[in-house]
Amino acid sequence: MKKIGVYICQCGTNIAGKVDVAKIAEEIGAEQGDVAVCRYYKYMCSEPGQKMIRDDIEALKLDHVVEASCSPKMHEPTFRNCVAMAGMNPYQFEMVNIREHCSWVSEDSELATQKAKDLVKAGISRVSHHRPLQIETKPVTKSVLVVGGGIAGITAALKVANAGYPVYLVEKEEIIGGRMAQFDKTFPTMDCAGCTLTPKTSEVGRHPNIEILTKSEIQEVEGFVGNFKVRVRQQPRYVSTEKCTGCGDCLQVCPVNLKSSFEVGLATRHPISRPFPQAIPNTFSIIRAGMPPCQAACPAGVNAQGYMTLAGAGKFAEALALVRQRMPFASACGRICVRPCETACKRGQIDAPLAICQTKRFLGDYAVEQAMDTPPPIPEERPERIAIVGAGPSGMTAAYYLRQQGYQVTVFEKLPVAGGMLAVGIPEYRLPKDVLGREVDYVRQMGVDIRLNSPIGPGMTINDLLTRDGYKAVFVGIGATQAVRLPVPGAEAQGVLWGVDYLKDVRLGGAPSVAGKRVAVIGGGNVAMDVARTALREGAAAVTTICLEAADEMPANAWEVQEAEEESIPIVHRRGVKQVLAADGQVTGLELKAVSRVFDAEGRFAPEYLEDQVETHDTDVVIFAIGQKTEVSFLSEADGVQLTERGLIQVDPETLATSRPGVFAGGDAVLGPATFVQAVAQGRKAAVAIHNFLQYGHLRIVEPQERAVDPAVTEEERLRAKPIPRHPMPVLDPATRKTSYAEIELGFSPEAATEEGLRCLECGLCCQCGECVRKCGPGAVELNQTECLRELEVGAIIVATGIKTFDPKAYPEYGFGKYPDVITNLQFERLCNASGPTGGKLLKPSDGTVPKSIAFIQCVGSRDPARGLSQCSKVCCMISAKQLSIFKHFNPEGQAYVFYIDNRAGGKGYEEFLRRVIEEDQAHYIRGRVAKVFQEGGRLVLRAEDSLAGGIVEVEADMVVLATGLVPQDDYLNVARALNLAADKNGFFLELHPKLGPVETSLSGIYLAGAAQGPKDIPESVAQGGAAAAEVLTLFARGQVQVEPTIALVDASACTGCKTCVGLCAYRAISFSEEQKVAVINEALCQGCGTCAAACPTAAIEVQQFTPEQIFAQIEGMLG
Amino acid sequence: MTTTLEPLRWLEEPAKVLVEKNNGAVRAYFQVTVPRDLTAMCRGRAVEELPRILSILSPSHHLLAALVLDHLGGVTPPDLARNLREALLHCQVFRHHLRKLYFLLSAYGNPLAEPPGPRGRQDLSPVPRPVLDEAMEHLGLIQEAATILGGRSDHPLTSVAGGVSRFLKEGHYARLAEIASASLAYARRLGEFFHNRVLAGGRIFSELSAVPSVQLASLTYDPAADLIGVVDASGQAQETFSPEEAVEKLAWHQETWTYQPFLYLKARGWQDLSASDHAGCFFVGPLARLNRNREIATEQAEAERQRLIEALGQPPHYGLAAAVWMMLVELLEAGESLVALCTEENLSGPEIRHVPQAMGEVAQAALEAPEGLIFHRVQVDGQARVLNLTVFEAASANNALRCLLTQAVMAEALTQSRPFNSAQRSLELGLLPT
Amino acid sequence: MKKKRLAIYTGTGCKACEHAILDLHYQVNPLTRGADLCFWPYLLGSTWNELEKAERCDVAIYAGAIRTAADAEAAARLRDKADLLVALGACAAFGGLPGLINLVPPADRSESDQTPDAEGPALPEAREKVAAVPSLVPVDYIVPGCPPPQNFLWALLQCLLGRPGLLSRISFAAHRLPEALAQAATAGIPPRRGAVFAGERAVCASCSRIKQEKRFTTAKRPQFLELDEGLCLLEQGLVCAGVATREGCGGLCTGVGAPCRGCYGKAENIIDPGAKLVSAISSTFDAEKPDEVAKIVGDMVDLSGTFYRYTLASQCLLAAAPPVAAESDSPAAPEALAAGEEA
Amino acid sequence: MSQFEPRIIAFLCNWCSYVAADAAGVSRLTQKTNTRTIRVACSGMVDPSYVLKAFAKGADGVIVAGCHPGDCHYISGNIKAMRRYPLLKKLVTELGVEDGRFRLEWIAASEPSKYARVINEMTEDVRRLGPYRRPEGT
Repeated sequence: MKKIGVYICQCGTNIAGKVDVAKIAEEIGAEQGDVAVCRYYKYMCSEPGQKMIRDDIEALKLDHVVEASCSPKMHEPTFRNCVAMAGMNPYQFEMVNIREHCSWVSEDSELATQKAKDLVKAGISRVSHHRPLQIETKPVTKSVLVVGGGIAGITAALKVANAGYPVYLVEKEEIIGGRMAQFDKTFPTMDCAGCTLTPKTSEVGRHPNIEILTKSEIQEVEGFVGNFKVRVRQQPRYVSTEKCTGCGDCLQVCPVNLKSSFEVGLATRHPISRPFPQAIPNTFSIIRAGMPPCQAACPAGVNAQGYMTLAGAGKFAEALALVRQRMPFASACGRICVRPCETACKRGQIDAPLAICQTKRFLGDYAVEQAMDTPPPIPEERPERIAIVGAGPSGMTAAYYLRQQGYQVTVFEKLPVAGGMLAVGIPEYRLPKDVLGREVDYVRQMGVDIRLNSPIGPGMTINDLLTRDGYKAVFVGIGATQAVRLPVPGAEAQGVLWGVDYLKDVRLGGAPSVAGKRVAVIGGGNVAMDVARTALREGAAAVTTICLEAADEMPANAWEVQEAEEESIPIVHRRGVKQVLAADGQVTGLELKAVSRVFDAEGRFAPEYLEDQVETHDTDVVIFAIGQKTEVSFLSEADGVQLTERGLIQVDPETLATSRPGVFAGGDAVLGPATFVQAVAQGRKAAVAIHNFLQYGHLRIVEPQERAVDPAVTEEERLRAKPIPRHPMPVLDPATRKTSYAEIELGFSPEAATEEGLRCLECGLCCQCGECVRKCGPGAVELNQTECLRELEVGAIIVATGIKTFDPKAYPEYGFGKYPDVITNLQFERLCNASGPTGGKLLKPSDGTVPKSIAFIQCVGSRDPARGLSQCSKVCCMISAKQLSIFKHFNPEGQAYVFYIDNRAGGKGYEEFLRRVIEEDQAHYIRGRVAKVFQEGGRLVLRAEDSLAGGIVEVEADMVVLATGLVPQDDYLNVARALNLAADKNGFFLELHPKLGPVETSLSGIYLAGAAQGPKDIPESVAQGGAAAAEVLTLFARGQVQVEPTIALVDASACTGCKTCVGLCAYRAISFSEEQKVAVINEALCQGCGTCAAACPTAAIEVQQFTPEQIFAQIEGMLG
Repeated sequence: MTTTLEPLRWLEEPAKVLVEKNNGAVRAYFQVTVPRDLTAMCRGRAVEELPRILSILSPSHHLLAALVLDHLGGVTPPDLARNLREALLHCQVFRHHLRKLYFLLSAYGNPLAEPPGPRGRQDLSPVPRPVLDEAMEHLGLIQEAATILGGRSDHPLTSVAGGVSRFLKEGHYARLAEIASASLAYARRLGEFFHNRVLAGGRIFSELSAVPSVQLASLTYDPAADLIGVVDASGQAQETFSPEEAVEKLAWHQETWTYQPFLYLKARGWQDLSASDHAGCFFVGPLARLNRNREIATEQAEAERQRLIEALGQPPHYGLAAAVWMMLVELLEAGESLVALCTEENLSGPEIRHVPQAMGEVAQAALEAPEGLIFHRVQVDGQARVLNLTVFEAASANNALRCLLTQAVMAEALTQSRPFNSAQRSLELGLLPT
Repeated sequence: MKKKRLAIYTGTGCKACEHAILDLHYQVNPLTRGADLCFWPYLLGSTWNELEKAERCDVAIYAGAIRTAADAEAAARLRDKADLLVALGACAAFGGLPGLINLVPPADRSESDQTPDAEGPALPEAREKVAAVPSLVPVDYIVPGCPPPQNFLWALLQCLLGRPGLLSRISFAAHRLPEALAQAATAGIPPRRGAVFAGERAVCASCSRIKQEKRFTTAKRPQFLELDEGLCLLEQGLVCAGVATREGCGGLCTGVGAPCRGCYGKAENIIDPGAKLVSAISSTFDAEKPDEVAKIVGDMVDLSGTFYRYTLASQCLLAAAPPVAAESDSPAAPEALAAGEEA
Repeated sequence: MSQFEPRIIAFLCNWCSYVAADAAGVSRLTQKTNTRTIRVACSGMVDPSYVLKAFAKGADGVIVAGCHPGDCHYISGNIKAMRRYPLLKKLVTELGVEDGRFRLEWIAASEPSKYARVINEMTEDVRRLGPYRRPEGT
């Protein structure tokens, strides 16, 4: 038998005025049942009222209490405490709302009384099913994470830190201060924002309890109030905050200029910079978007953006040095590279890609011309001797970088010349002997011992080198020097030659003469082109190239083909050789068959022929240039180097280490016929690996991959693109060149190179050219920094991510972005800010003169659901008023207009301020929306409708300021997702209660501060920051969190493991135990929403205080 | 004045018999006391649910309803599925007949009583207890087989549109084969027992043949030809018609005094039961199948049928003895067919079902169930919900027979001036095969 | 020890439940060793008069639904005559399939169009609605299922007839008994009045199919669905009542690929199977917008006939007759039968 | 009291609709007296059993009200309610509950007037339909 006490409040006349409280109390009191006592009183919430309840509980040993009065939202806590004080479990109490839901909204008092009674009876029958619930407690981690370093976040951080608790301040930008740091003066007091903010920021900067994480964003949050685990992704600053002295020397050398977002595009900045002198952290930092496409595309990873930018700045030596960090042979590469960098170059999407390759060539050649191309001294000599097999690109590259490390390097080359395929595979008109010679000499000068005519093989095997001759490591960098010979019928006839072999013979002498003969070259690759053009120069009467591919299918580079054709070498497409026709052992011609396809559906090389479509082609010489292969027969058993089934050397792709410890291989030896730049890439890779191998014994190369930038051109970059066309490469005219081996391409002038450099879009922002590194005295710049993940353990989180301003481009009729003098009010702040672009002088962006008249357009984006936001952005009215008076301060004679809808000046001293502006500064406030802003005679004209005076007004102004609305940060959704925060339809985070919980969120332990919760002015943001801090400190002071007992519980005996609930929980609080085959609820995560309970088909889940039996009882109670 | 005979043993439908006697004439009513309610139960249901719902009539209706779904979906089940369904049907025949025979025997030896049993019947039984127990055990076995094949023996589950819902599992094949051969062996044993103890004459046989018989046309279904055939009382084969025509050929008649409707041949019209000629009425079941006088595929069963014909002469046969004997024949047939069918080759295969692409509007099918010819016709709406349903089940088909039989038995009792309730036993026996 | 007197009767419904009892007999022949079959019309032709005249019987088993006045009377008689009344099978316990006609107004139920000539004896009056036994007379035990499975029948007789020996040859391996029943059965004593001879949880608990996090994308119809051998039927888009249906069958239907239709009645703690099925299935709809939801719902047919296939007459809050309370001396009965409904 | 006074059970979510109802009270938006409100944590907590229970116990109408989609205090509880409603509606309709007796509404804390409007409108609808008679099983 329950003992229930029922108490009905008259609430003065609020309830009694409509509801016959006495009658209800009487009737209910009269009923038999669990009700032990039923009283009513004028004000139950008053002390006497509460005392009445407490006394009854003690006197009558009540076990449940029903209170019928106002909304539980109002007084539930009050009465819960009340009954608790009397020793009753607060959850055995039920509150019935007969005021808001009944007396206040009913007309007929009889019906109202009936309704009230039903509600009370419902409460009674519900409460009798209430069970005592115990509140659990968990300890609290006493540190806080503040997301956002604006004024709100700063305030909160300082308050918590001053209370002695550690604070992590996470800021997306490189400095803290947020919007306020951009402001000039603040309304209504007109004191300088900087002067009020900077003391705060610097206090944060030096506060022992605050750690600032700049350029950081929260990634993921686990846990619950008092026990959060937060993962934060931090982008590198590239400048050590410890070492940087803030001297600013770097600014003098940085070649890159970008629009400054801090200056809202009104000024440029260098990637390395400090937005303003008082910024916190007070050190410089570098912004980098990621690895630019050119560098990402280059197999050797040459920093093209870097050296192009340096070239643009005329710093050729530095540029060359930068090239050589990853490409020792600038001149050679600049001549023969296949240029993946240029294919990737974003500028190609605008007009034409930068002439990266030719600029590189220029850098190499220029150094030589200036006779300033001597290798730098080797920092420290190392004793280890290293053998390199093959003086080709990869071998020489390996030698170059190993030597740089101070190793004693010997290169073994079987040919009489160094340079491998560069020397014997590439015709001179493309890569002159002396150019290559210079590259080789450079390596020699570094102290590399290059031994020509020294083949590896019997007598000097790799094994010998390691075991006998004391080499610590060997790199095999041999090339694919052997021409592939197809078994074509008749190929044995006199006059059949083979591509690369022919080229080699020509270079080394001893090639069969083709003078006066008709030559047919078979093949569509670069080698075929080279062979054809070489044959031409060797005096052939006529040269024809015959290839399987159609013009657009040819593997040869377009420019190679073009040059060949310019030299009047006809190219026969889509023909294959059926057989070589010969008369008494001498070639007479070719029988050709038509090609039906070259590549199959997957794009693999798989030619098919129309055997019946045959034609003959008369010729005296046939040169097959259909590929080349690597010759590895020099390897011996003892070497212990394993091969792949393709007959190439097998290596670990990461380190290029072969099966024989200490032996490495790269280039064609590993890849088969590969490009020059690939070979170089592998040579360097091997060098690093060998260094690691010799120094640390391990072979892993740890080179963190930088993320690549978005390949699409951004608006920003289009603006950055300087209007310079790509420089064409001057070339010899075909007539003259086809007779000689003179180099065809003549190279860039310094001016051309510089201009090419200037064309760079700086896709990666910082180009890592290293200028600042060289300049920085304390050596603070660390370009090798990489992004890192931090995991923070905190007890509470304050979200103060702030806002950004509405983009007025949505209102094209205002001409923002079209007319330079149409600016946003945030830009205006910068224009009159002492540390701003104009040094504090209010000047027109267009011509830098002082504006005589100025017009403000209010509510740009605000209060316009159609095109902007439905909300009022709250601060714009006052901002314009403030800026107006600033303008007046600069130009007392000036005319100022404000086009407004309403003037909203709610706030201490705001209205007075506004009046003062209107009256003293004689501003013209015109009520009405501006329809159009247009230019007339060099002045801006605003046309609007004056909705007070009526009629259309037109106003001339030198400068138009758009009072843009406030919108959430672009990435507010990421934050919401990471924290499970709810946001309203405008994207502002949802507070717990619009009145009573303005800084709390539905997630306990996560609080809001500042404009992230809704448009605010500074005082409000500060107040909220304080309030949020107070919430946090309250939590910390308690030291433990009470886990609300109104959560869902699983009755394991009824759960059937159907997994219906698992996917439903928005808090991921439900997991499935494979052992017991039942659902398990993490009580700490559960918020008690009851979705799972409602869904559970066996009613195995119940939410405390909302159990079915309680609800059913309530239903039965109210339906009598 | 009216005598009420209830309950009647062994009847699936709740029924009682009312006998009115006034001035020398007797009028006996076989009254089914519960409405059929089938349409009310099924209208609006998803059509694919019919096999599970209609199985409350008898397990065979599960198979028939599935057949209708095949037709509605325009698919023929793969061989494997057809074999599984056929095997299940044989199990049902075996189970149905064996139970009836068990009931018959139990009339001569109380299966439950440890003497003295209820109703104080002395167990002077010509049917010793072990015979009954063996029957029980084999009912158990055949049920197990039916459960393997149908998922459940009484309300099977597995037949679905286009086939069967699941493959047999390893081990099932062996067990089925085992049960099949055991069942066949038992069928033979039971046959012998009947020949020696029942049909050979003596108390049981005389009592069986004493039960009056009714001359009626009979209705059977020939799956091979997909034709329903009528054989008239004289044993002459009359017209045949396809299941499509069934609803035109057959019609309902409803009497006020019984909930069970009467099926009759529309062409011949409905004659009042008290009338002398019942050309429009017919019956279904084992005896009907016997009178169709068609050879049975399996040899032992055929041999037994020949013995039957030798003993009782050429069809038409009427009366209890023939009906009981025919159940024996079909028991053998079922046993043999099961033995032939229950091999791993027959009951395993690659596909178990052909999934229909769409459902038609209307479909029907007929089936020779153990209790006799049954027929479904269903019409569905756009969402394949049941709009109209026509179900001819044995109880309605045999309703006329049952009533006439009741009338005959009671009339005879009157002539022999025995009290009606003393005639109840022979009525129960008479109704047993229907 | 005197044999307990046992009465068995079927009202409206097929004879499957009585066959189930015969099944017991098939396996071993000891039913009579345990019980004195004092009333079994189907097999023995026992008459009501015999029942009246004879002494009280200990246990009466009522199978089948209550469709006619005669059925109702029979139920009442058995209740009077027997100490313990058992509702056997879905029809007796919940109204079963016959209960589906309650959705159809009596006028629309008749199957033959012709108007019969009035002659001959009167028909026993049919009730307007089919009812479950507990809604007319208090019932002591329920054995659900259509038909009820062997092991629970055995357990029942074992408990009520008090002859532990009976169980010797029955294995519970197939689907185990709940603890309480197992104890009562082995001890041969009646369990708590109102006990349900079935499992305690829902079918899913014994269904062998693989369950994953549920996502109900589209409602499928079995005839068009290429069934996945192992996966949960609900997750394949078939409406399956197993989630909210009392276990005990061992997942028989789902095991052979037929969705559960709830012949064991609603799971222990819930008050209306339909409501819970709605909730469980729709909560996992793979839809975020009303029109997506509407699409899925549109593809579902005959909710009432599917969610309440066997329970419309007793467990559907909007269509059912609530159980009657038993006389106060068997307090357990009403709660258990109400299963929370009147709690 | 001549005219029929229906009894309507209103399940209000604690964060939006219940607040709206309070606000309606604060701003004295007169309503018909026929609702009996039950406060639930979230519309996603309303088990269809509650709705059926209410009708079974003689309610003439049931309304479930929660936060607008997207505004749910529990992130997506109301989406679950939104998923359940059509299926439940379909079921109760099959069981003879006329259209208009069962509604799902999104009422934000900021929409007291909408709350009052919906309540009054629904009361009149149900009044027109008359008392809900549960088809008696016995």
